[in-house]
Amino acid sequence: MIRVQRDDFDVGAELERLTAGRTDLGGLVSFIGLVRGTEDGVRAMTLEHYPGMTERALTAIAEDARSRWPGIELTIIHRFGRLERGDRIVFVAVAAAHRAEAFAASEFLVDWLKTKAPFWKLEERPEGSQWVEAQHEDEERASRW
Amino acid sequence: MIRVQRDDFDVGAELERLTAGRTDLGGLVSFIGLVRGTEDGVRAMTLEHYPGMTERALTAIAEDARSRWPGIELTIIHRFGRLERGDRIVFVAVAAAHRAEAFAASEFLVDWLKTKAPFWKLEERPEGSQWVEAQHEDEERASRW
Amino acid sequence: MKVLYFAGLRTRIGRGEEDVDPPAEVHTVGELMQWLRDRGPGYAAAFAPGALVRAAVDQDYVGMDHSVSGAHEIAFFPPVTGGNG
Amino acid sequence: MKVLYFAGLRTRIGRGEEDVDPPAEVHTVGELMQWLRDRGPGYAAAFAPGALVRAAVDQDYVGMDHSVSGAHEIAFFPPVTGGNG
Repeated sequence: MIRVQRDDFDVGAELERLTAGRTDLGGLVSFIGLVRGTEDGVRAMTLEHYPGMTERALTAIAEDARSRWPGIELTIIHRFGRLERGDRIVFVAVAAAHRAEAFAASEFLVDWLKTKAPFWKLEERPEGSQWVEAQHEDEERASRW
Repeated sequence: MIRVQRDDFDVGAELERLTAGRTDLGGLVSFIGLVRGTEDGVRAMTLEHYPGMTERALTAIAEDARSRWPGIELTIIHRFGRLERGDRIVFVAVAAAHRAEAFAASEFLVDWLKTKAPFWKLEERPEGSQWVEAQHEDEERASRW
Repeated sequence: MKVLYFAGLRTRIGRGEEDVDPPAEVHTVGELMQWLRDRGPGYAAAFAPGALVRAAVDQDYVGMDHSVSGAHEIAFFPPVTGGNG
Repeated sequence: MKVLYFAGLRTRIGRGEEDVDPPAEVHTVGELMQWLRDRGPGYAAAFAPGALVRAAVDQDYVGMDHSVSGAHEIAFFPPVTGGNG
């Protein structure tokens, strides 16, 4: 399941939903990305996205993951709008028969989200708002796949 | 936090607890191991453990993880007793400043649990109860670290 | 032709969306970007040489040599910074 | 000397724990295992040559050549099968 939304989500409920009705799943890996407080005083940010393209891109990558690791169940939730320090930004969960697949598929999805999902962060800094620049390291991690 | 217990646990609450009071954590990875139904009719199992040694061994590996990835927060919960298909067996969660550490540390802990935590599975099969034999593949995964 | 701008490009240009009617010699995304650059100082800053600009045509990522012919919407934006951790 | 058995070893031997008093020439975990093997058919099956047996002395994993001298509790068990997935 793919969701792009302003609201927060219930992690426990999402994990329950992911495995509901399946008894062949032995491993469930989830990733939650949080707004991290930094030393230079960022306390909040606003996430802008490209409505329509976001859902389209997330659906495509979910299908890619399902073809690489057949039989997995997955959920991706990405929030947009204003978020404060400690808030959840993104949730990726993968359930698979075995843990190795669940770990690999969830890392794949998280790396991919960082480099390909059309979201942009505007940080609120003491000196004013500032757009975050992409990290070269993230491109490198995504190129592993 | 390390817990060895008969009862189930609340995943959402455990994840909240892990990051409470910290604002420098950007990534939170969790693993849940479930009792997997198999084609040969296993519907339940009993997990035996070595009380005392289990807690001691889990505490030692938690300290090892904290020294390899300084600054992480982690939770390990391992259940024992009778568990049915679909039940949660084990929970590992790691929160870190960056996602790469959170993924690496949680995989390390899960691999280690499979090969070093003193638990043994007795499966209930149509033809009677049977102790599960260790998988060579798990030893290989753990030897990566 | 509908053009969308996101994040820092939107901020610099001062709008998120507009309809444009480029001349016939604008065939590719890169040519469209060069043509937009002359529309004002905000555009010039957004599309300055060396600026990291990515593009999508009809919601698919494309390279700068991709055709704009028949496109419904063309988007320009910086490298993405979603996810977290 | 307290000896503990877990999982398949406990099932074969028929008990999870006992106090034993091995002779003075039993110095190592491996020698203790060989001595236990002669206590009955259940022990012989549990400690059969080729059986995968692991040991812990005072709750630390040890090899078969580890000393049993001064040990509080010695445990024997098959390779572990915890976790899941």
